[in-house]
Amino acid sequence: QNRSIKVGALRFTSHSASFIALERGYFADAGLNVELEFFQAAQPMAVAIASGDVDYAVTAISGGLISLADKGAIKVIGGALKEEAGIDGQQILASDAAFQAGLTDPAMLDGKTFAVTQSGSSFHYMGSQIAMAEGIDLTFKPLQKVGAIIGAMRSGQVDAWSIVPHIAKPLAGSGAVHIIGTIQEYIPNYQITTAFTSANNASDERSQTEDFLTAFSKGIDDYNSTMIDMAGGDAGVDEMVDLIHKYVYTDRPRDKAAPSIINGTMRLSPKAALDVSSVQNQLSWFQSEGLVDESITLDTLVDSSYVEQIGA
Amino acid sequence: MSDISAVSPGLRPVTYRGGGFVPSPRRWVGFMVFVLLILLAEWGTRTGWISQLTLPKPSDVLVTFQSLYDSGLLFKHLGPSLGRLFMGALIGVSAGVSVGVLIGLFTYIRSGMVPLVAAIFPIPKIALLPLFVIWFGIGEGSKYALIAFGTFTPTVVATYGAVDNVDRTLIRMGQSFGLTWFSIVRKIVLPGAMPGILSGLRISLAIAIILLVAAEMLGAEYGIGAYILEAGSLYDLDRLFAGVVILSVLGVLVSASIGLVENRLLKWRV
Amino acid sequence: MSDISAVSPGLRPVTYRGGGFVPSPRRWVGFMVFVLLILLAEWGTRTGWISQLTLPKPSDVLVTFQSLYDSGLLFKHLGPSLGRLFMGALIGVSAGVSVGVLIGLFTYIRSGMVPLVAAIFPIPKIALLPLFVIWFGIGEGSKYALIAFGTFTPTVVATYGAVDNVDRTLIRMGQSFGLTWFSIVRKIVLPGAMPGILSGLRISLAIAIILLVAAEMLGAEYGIGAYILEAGSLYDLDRLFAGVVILSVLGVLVSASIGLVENRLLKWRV
Amino acid sequence: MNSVCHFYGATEVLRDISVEIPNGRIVCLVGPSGCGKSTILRFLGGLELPTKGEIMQLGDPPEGSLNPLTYVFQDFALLPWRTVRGNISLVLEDHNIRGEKAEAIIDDVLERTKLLDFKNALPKQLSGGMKQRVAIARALAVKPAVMLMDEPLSALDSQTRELLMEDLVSLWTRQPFTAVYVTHNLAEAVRLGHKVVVLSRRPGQVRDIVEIETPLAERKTGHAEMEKVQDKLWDLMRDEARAADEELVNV
Amino acid sequence: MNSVCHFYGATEVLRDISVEIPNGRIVCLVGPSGCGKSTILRFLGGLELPTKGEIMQLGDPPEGSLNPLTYVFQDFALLPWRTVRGNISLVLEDHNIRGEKAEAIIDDVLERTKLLDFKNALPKQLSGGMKQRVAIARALAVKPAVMLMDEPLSALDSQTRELLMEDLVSLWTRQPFTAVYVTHNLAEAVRLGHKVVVLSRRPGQVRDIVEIETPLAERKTGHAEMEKVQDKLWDLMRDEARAADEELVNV
Ligand SMILES: Nc1ncnc2c1ncn2[C@@H]1O[C@H](COP(=O)(O)OP(=O)(O)OP(=O)(O)O)[C@@H](O)[C@H]1O
Ligand SMILES: Nc1ncnc2c1ncn2[C@@H]1O[C@H](COP(=O)(O)OP(=O)(O)OP(=O)(O)O)[C@@H](O)[C@H]1O
Ligand SMILES: [Mg+2]
Ligand SMILES: [Mg+2]
Repeated sequence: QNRSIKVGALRFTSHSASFIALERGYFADAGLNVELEFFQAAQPMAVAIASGDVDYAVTAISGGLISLADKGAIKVIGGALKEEAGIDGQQILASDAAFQAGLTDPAMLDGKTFAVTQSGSSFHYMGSQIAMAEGIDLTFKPLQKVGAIIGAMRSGQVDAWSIVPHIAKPLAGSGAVHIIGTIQEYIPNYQITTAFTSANNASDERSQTEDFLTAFSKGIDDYNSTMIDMAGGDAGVDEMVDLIHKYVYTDRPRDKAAPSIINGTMRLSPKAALDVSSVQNQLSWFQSEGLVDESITLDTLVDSSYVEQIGA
Repeated sequence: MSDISAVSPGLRPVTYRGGGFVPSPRRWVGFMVFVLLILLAEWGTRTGWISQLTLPKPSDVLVTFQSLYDSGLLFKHLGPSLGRLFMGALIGVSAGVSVGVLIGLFTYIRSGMVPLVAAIFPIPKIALLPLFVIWFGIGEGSKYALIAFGTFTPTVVATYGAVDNVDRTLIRMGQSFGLTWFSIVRKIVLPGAMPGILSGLRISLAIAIILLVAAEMLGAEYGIGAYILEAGSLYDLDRLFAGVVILSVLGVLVSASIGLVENRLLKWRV
Repeated sequence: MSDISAVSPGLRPVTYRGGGFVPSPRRWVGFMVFVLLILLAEWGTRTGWISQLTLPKPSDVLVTFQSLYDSGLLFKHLGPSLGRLFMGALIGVSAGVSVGVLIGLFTYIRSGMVPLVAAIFPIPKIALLPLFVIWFGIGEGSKYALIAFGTFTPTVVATYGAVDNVDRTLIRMGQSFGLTWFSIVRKIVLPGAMPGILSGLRISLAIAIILLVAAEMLGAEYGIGAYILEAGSLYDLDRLFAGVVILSVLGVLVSASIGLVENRLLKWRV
Repeated sequence: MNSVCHFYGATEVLRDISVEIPNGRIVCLVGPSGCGKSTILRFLGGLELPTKGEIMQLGDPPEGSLNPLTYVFQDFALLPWRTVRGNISLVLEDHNIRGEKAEAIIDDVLERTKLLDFKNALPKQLSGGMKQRVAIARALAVKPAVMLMDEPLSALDSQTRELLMEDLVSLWTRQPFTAVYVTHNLAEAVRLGHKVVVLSRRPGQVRDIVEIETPLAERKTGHAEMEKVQDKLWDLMRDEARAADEELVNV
Repeated sequence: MNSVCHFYGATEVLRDISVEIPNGRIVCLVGPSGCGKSTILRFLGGLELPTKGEIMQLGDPPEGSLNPLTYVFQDFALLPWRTVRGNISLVLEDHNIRGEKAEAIIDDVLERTKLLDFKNALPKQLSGGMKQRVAIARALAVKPAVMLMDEPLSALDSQTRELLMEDLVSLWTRQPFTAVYVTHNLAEAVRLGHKVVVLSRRPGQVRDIVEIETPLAERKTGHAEMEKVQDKLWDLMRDEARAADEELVNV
């Protein structure tokens, strides 16, 4: 019963469900002997799933992920991070220079530059959705690394960007950038990250995959109830922060890490349910931009047999 | 006196034991190796023996290349890249040669700069990407700066090595004829260091090409590096390899043109 | 006969016109330059003349370094990095030396490999990152492979250059005494090529350190490269510079130890 | 051993050359630069094959000779990374002579060349004359039937050259060896050769063969007969030398 | 011009050396390797300063002399990237002699050294003897008061050396120049020197000064008196040379 699997993760709060499931023994309960593999970026993690070096992971939907699915290497099996009305989600930022020059609302972004890591990244998607909704033109600047984008924002070399709250809030707090809107307004029910695995695991290792999702869902439930619904009160939050701090911001002292961890709180899809309408929307956008092949269908990307398919 | 050999007893030819240790290149072999490797890759990917995750089909890469050319995108990407390569390398190489010559000539500059250059050399340029954004912006400036920075250190090292190797007797000769310091530098030191500087240039320019990708991480829309990065992030192996082949060809061309310059400029060499 | 100089008319000393062109390094100057630069940075960041976006306060970097050391994380990061550096460089260098020697000795290998190496050299390793994951996995394998790949080409080039430069008269001497082919390679070619190989190693190992950052992009939890990448992605300049300083020191140390090896191994050199 | 060598070199460099090298004698080859002296020696040593013609050796090499045809090179060709001892043991190792047996041979040849005190010195610590003596010692170590010397003294300064010539003469006097001695220097040829072969400018042809009967030990600078031979050789060569010197080198 | 030179070199290399160089004569310096001959010449040329003592030149350099103390180096020191013409014009350019005036000087010195045909050749195309003649032509171009020659012939083979010595003698005979000629080779010293200064081994001291009265043009190999001088010099030097040769070199 004790199957050894590898789960890929980034050191972000959005991966907390995996950390919780491991720390609280949910994986072990499901008969899974889990080893976490940490990555510096999402893209190599996706490739590692394709090559079979890692079994399960969570990441945003990107052009690379869709391409790998198209090559028959990976499948999306469930949802994770999700935008939800009422909870602080991803923020739209303006650089101080642009803000002072009057950029105080996303509607005024016409002709401005918008920072993305790479074309075909989730930042690119969010930016285009804003542009489409507002009927404006945005210039996208690919800067590869989040650090480079922060540098460019602070020095006013790009005008706007969108990013998760735990990075957005401290930046805005320092006065170097300003929050001018939220992504929720433009992309409701945005399924930001998804759980995925290799096509092999999805088709041939059904029970293992189901077990993974079960344990993963328990992690999600704990996280949501403690951090969002405050079921355990502040003591519960403290305990959870302690747990997450083992994996995130490890080289900062606890008291400095805690605000960042709490700031980063966003709803994870309960039961790892997947919002397929959002996924379809993203897929169509990638296709319309010519970043991935026209012929890819939702079925190529998603294995719908594991979790609830919202909006199908 | 071949008759002696017929007559004398015990007469036998001296055994040959020389030869070897002088490999002479044969052009067609190199060509054949490329063709063979490509055919092997084609065969492997076609039969599925090499998975399509591992390597793209060479014929697909060719098709991609063809469409890149037909759509005119090739030159849209190549243009900015060549510009960056040229400007970046120009800045880096000229700064490198100047500093290298100064290091080669002056005790204090040498003492101050050599350890500095040694400390700068192993710093990975990609680690400093966020800083380049602040220092030089996200326009062409930072791209030039990154390539210049990368070519600077190897050029300095090659140049001061070359200056050190200039035959001191030639310099003493210049002094013994009462040539001015400036004359000696211009007419003896610089031409004498030229072979070393040019061969250093081979390495510097290869590094410049390598850094093109890093440079175009910084907000480049067009450029071979940007093209490769996008292909990589989309895991589009056909385009990735098309881009890599372009860089590779670029590298071989640059090296060949340095060879030409060497042949022209250094025909005085023995 | 200095009395002559007092007596004879028109007697005057020969004017001195030699000297110069032999810079001799002075250690303390290099040291001073570092201290000066650091003090300047400290002063600039303290007074706000250099914005804290541009450069971290050197004292803050020191504090970061201190806490890195105190928390024991320094060695947690340094350990895996050194291991990768060692294994990757070992594989790349030994493969490079072997191939380089073969190229230096055999016509056909030379013809086949030299263009191949020339074509591989300008390929940026970071462009191939996604492929390294497929080819070598995400474990230590891909990190070794990336560093090995990066050190391989410069080592090959340095080695076959060094073999080419081995004095052919020494080889002819070996042949004239009837030494076997293998003896000649082992006792004459390899020791003779050693100086060139070692000086090539300087460049290869600097490149290995540079590639550490790229290698640790591939699923590394700990490692100086991973540390730098994380600091970069959070735009945490203190930690970024702390990491860069470590790499820089590492580079200087590696170069110094090659110097030591050279002194020991090549004490026969004139 | 009698070694008789003929060869008919072809194309440009050497034209129809036949020379006989008698046992226990020193044959000197002189001629202007580029006339093919070194090439002839390479043929003799089996390091190169003539385009036409053949080189024959007569009889079997004497027993115990490890390397019948042994070179002494102009630039010494010592391995700079081995000590004097190591340079000599190099040529013994491949014949499986190691340990004490090798040590005995090394000590013997170093003694004959008066180098015993410098056994553990590196080549860089030796002066040019000593280096060449090490090279000669190394050649002696393999008990050669014929020594092939290619301008062995021309890299040395004239005083050292003088000294080394005296050494060679005393070495030969004690135990005569067969040698082919290539040189530019007529004084050397006259001092060391029993037979001087004068080659003409490229393509090299035998211009004259001069036999010198005076015993080696009696020859000295200022020896009248020697001077006469030397002047005769110089007259034979002067115009060739001038012409060879004026030629543009094609590199 | 009379140039009187004294210097008291210190530390190891040279000890208390005084030499006088008379006008229009060739002074040869001989001595074993490393005794400081080149160092003395560097002092004379002002390329180095003696630790103690001084070098004086008497009188003003003759008019038209661009570079009163001019070197001829052992290894020619020609710029390989300049043609014969360019190598000579190099030393004129800094005196602002260009165009026709320079051309005239160049043609004149090339004619005197019989090199006119090779004006546009690169050094790599020339043989050693021709290279040294270019170096001599270059030295002549600046109309030196004193030529300082540091083993100018020792990089050449003996035949070329012989030829070049004849050239030097005829050059001097046509128009006497003052020269300090450093050499290892006693034959050269005896052939070219009006005065031969023999130095001892390090630390270099003047061991003897031999004046030779025979006119240069009459000296020849085999000239009995010359042979006697040479043998005398050789006797003076032999032991020093042997000792110098046996010294371990400290690098
Ligand atoms: N490997 C080679 N390929 C082509 N030409 C060669 C080669 N080796 C020698 N030669 C030519 O053959 C001629 C004879 O060369 P060789 O070295 O035998 O002359 P040499 O008499 O020894 O001259 P030197 O006195 O300068 O040593 C020269 O003109 C040389 O240019
Ligand atoms: N720059 C220097 N620093 C230290 N020692 C030196 C230097 N130049 C020369 N010497 C030493 O001074 C001594 C004299 O050198 P010099 O070159 O004058 O000798 P030389 O008589 O010209 O020898 P050779 O006949 O070999 O040319 C030598 O022992 C040499 O090692
Ligand atoms: Mg020869
Ligand atoms: Mg000297």
